[in-house]
Amino acid sequence: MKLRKFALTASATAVVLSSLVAAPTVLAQAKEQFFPVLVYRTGAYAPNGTQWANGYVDYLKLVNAKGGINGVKISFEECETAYATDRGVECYERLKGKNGGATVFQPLSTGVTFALTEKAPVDKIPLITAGYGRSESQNGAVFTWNFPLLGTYWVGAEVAIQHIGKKEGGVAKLKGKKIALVYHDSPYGKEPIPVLQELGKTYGFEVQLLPVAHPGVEQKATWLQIRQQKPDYVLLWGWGVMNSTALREAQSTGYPRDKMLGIWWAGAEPDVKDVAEGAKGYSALTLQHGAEPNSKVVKEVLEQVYAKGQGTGPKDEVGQVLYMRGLLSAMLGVEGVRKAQERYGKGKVMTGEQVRWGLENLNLDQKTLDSMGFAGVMRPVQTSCLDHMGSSWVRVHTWNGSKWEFSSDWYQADDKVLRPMVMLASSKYADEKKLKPRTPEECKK
Amino acid sequence: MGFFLETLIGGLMAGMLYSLVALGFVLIFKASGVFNFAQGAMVLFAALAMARFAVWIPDWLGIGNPALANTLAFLAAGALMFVVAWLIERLVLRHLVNQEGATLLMATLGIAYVLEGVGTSLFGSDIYKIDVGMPKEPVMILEGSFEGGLLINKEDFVAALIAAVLVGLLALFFQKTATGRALRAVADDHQAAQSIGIPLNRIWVIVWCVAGVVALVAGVIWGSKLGVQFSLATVALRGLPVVILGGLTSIPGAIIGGLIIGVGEKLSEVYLGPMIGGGIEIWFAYQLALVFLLFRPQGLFGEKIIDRV
Amino acid sequence: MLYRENGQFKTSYAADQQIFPIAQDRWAIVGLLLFAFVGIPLLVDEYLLRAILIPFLILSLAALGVNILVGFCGQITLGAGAFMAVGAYAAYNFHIRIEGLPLLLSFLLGGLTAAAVGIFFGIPSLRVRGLYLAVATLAAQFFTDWVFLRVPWFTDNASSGSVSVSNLQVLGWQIATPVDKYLFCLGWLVVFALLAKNMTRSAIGRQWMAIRDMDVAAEVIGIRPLFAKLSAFAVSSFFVGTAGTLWGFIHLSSWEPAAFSVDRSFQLLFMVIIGGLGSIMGSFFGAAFIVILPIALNQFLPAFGGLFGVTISTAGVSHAELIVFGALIIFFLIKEPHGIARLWSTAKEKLRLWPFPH
Amino acid sequence: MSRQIGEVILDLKNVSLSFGGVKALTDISFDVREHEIRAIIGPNGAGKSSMLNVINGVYRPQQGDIILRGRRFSRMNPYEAAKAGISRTFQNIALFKGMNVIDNLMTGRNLKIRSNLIQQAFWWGPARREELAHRAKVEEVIDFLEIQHIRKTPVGRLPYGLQKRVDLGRALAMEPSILLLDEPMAGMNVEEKQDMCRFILDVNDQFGTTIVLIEHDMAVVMDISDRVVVLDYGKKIGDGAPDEVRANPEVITAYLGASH
Repeated sequence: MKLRKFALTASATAVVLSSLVAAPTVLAQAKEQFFPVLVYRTGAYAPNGTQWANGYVDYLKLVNAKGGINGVKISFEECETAYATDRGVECYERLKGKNGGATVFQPLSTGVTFALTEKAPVDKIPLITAGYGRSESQNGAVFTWNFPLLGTYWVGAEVAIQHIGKKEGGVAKLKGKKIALVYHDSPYGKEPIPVLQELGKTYGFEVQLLPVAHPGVEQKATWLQIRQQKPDYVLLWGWGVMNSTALREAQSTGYPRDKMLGIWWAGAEPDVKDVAEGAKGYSALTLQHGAEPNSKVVKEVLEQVYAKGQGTGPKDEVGQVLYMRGLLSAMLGVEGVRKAQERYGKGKVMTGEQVRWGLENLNLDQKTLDSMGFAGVMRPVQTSCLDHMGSSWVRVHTWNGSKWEFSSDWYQADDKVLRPMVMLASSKYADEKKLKPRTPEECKK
Repeated sequence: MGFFLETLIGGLMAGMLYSLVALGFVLIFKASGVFNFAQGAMVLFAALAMARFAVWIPDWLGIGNPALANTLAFLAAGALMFVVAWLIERLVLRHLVNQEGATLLMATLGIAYVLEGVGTSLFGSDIYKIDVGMPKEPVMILEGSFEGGLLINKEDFVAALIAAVLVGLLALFFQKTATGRALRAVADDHQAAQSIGIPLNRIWVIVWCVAGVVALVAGVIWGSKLGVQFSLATVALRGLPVVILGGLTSIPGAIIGGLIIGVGEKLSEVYLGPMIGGGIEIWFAYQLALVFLLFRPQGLFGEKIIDRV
Repeated sequence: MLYRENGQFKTSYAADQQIFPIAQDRWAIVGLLLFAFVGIPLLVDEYLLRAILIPFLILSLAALGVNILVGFCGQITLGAGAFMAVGAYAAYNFHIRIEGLPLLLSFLLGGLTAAAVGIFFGIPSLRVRGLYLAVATLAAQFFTDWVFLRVPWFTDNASSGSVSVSNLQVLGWQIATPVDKYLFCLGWLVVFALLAKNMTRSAIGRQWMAIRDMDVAAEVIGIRPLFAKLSAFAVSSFFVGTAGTLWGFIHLSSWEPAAFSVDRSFQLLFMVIIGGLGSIMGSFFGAAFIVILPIALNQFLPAFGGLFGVTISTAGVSHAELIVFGALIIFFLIKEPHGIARLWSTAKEKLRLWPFPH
Repeated sequence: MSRQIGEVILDLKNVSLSFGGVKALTDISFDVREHEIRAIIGPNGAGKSSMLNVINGVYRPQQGDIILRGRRFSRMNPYEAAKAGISRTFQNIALFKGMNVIDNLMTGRNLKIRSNLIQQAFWWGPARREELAHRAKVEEVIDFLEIQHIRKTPVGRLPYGLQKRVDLGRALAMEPSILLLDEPMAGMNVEEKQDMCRFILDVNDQFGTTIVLIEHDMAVVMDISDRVVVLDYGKKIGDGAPDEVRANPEVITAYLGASH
């Protein structure tokens, strides 16, 4: 009997287990570059996550519509993380080996990024975290697989202070001012704090920290405090419903919206559209791009993807801020592959390790970008083995009650301020993990 | 002083909304002994329905008048909540009569998941707007008495008023109508109520319907304040300390408890928060409830439990 | 026909008090353990290990802890996630602050800290019970969420509030590959499951069950509710706490308080309800069910939709997951309130009599 | 009977108990002698169960003293009572429904267990030895009550009469010196009642256990008890040997009188 029972149990287990892994691997042999897509289309952060995911997937579809990356078609698969770290890790594990191996992961969650930072080096899969993730991972010598392309939270914080300084008529005028940071109480929200405190010491302004608990729908007390303390500016570092709630509370406590400045994750349509007039005058940083419905790449997406009925999301959201962020993120990944092909063979499927080389040697100049349809959307990016960020251009846009409009010139983060902090934090990380940073020689390999 | 009053008023108004959520808990617990964890999901579901119907109904019927559209949407959402209540009784509760409290609690957690799933599949998981014309801008009063005046949030004020009216209506319903009396009888003793011919199943449907309407009103108010999206379901967690404080079986308890929790958490966040890092209001509400519990295990107005051997 | 206890006469009380009094069961368990320790590492790929088996093992341990409190002692908790967090963060602090402290010891100290905190938050159980207690435990949940976010000392002043560990070594054994991690968790779980079983079949377990079934009568017999309840809280929190350390150190290796949120607490409670309250075996069933269900749905639903030519979007799958999950919970509560463990033992009863129906 | 009735071991003095203003017991005094069978009778609501609950500390009287073997307690608590050797059964059977018969009886041995939690967790040394020793003891009780065939049955599945017997068994497993029985024969048929009577007398006879008994069945009470206390509306209206009580006019009007 024991045998039979055992056999039964074992075979039943085997069926369940194999069905969990098996199915799609069969298709893997085709010559396709596999892009896993970690998304969150449900849960508290879905309104924001969905737009990003749509942009990401649409761009991959666009590349395929245009013939792939030098003829290599892209395959992709979505996995729902619900913005939860453990589910993100499960998705990562599930997708990393699929369809011939994942090209690059973009988790769109700082928490998941922290967890994957430990795993990516083992699996040799690069991690692109455009505009989020660990700020010190800019240092490619230590964080060899992380790519916080286009900007980190520290860049955001530094530029935010630059912008406020400019509005005040010079950073010297910041002395004695009070700047409140209303932030999402998570690694994401805490990232800017060290930079703000550092700058506060330098310029002599006071930083007031006001954490908001997940998911951010309860902010009455926070805004009462703001009303009491009357900070000169409020930096909003929220995500999802926290942003619109903050704006509503600002409206109902009468805090002037034009004294509020959001990070680029707090400056998209879902954050303001329902507050509409109430959010008028509110500004947010941009990760270079804003809402770009008129850009060439968006037109291409509409023509080549949506016109054929293959669009991922609603057509009228194409070109919105977070959509563009997703699209740009996908583009960066694709360009990493393209660059890698230059070295390892055009028209071939690249491994994660090869793509890392591509991402480390990314050099998108304005001409290339313009030709890809990104004219006016973004500025050149050039990465290196030691600089995994590539550029730190930031603009500010302002909500006029019905749409976002750019309201500032280009800023660039002050490397003199950030570089030492990045080096310090990354070397602390290297010490903890007993990592030996890469030397310039190793980079050349 | 002005600021203290502002905080106090803000807390009272937030508390009134908590009472509204707590009321949903109390209604159902009183009549059926079910601790309804799905109350938050019901709020979400109702608000989603309301928000979407307010857009769909004008499309279907070609109605231009927003007030009329809102009214119709409210009625449609209300009807939908009745259906939900009926289904819950039919498919779930009927089969769990006389089970332990813990089992019923788990069942409502299951209901919560189903409602969240069905709600977001039917109505979408984007962020939606309920615009019932709530005033958004604040007003200042007593500017002569306090420096800077007292800022009153009109939206909160209106919301608190609506909540207060609803609470009043429910109290009347329970005291004055035959159905209300039957509900109270059921609450006091299931078997006795059944033996004098009160149909338990119907009573349960009614009480879940009432809770559905309460959820709808809460959903409209919160949805209009915050936008309708997934996080609305978490308002249930804000209502829990309230019922614990007020007592699971007491309607006045839900009201007073809501006010105490509302004021307590706002004052603590504003005055205590900055000293210890902020963001304390959620756990403070729970700790406050817990401290009360240690002195009065049945809550402020709950019925005393005596062990019989 | 082979599953019979005929002829296996017990000649001593010791033999009668074994964990598996039926010989076939003993053999099955030996086989299962062999398979788990030897077979699985040889057969199974990395994804299964990392995404399913390791979480399953760790959550089983946590579910075991929750079951001790809820299933055996009858004290409902909605704050299990909090004790996982306490375990994980306490172990983290022992690990980084005491140079050269063996990892195993950090883990155990993490568990002990969780036990101490568990006792503290168990105090209300002496005054309140049932639903009131359930809500009281939520206080622990939200409080620990806050503490680990807000008090930088606990996270070694990490600016982001996220902590990470690496280079784990136990007695010279480097725990790096998924197989290492799996074996470590498995070993840990086997030991602790045995301890749990022993406790539940000796005096302390009977005290817990007595308190659960009829607390007044228990007191009359000379069981002190204070000791019984608080010891259940302590043991439960210890188990849950060490599960938390494993979850943080072994599974995630980098975590933030959100890893132990109230959702986790609910999840653990579901595990014991679905698996079977008051059953050691049930904790495993429940954990397996809850770990595998969403992943399986995730994989099957699109394929299933494909059969009918329907593409089910990612969002659709997640919504369906919620619905199926909720519906299954309700289904279990209605059809089998004692969980999968009861189904299992009914099946075994049937098997014992098979092929004769009575 | 061979047993020898001894000194007073339990003495209640002027006990009063009320619940939120409702008086359950008013100024009640009586004593219990070693080895005797002492019955408490009275109509429904007379306060009989409350009396037992006061003796073993489930209820705390507002006034009065309990003197147990010369020690004065103004209020008992159940744990102290159990340690002092008082055990009891319950009117509405308070067995542990989730456990089988053996485990229910084993809980009765709880106070005698010396090993600690850690030892039990490892099933090691003293814990294991103790477990076996107590199991042997419990088996004696099982034999005594003739319930061998149901040892491993969950008590929830047992018929009422057997549950009552297991309830008694759990109390006996404590090896009490004083046994409080709350309506041990309520709801039983004649045969079951006879069995139960036999067990009570045997316990009293073989182990010398003092028994305090509440019972409705007058015939049984008058048959087996040595002395009887009569309560009515929380007051004591009679006390003495069965025959004396039977002759007490106040008792006849209040209690026996009620039956005609």
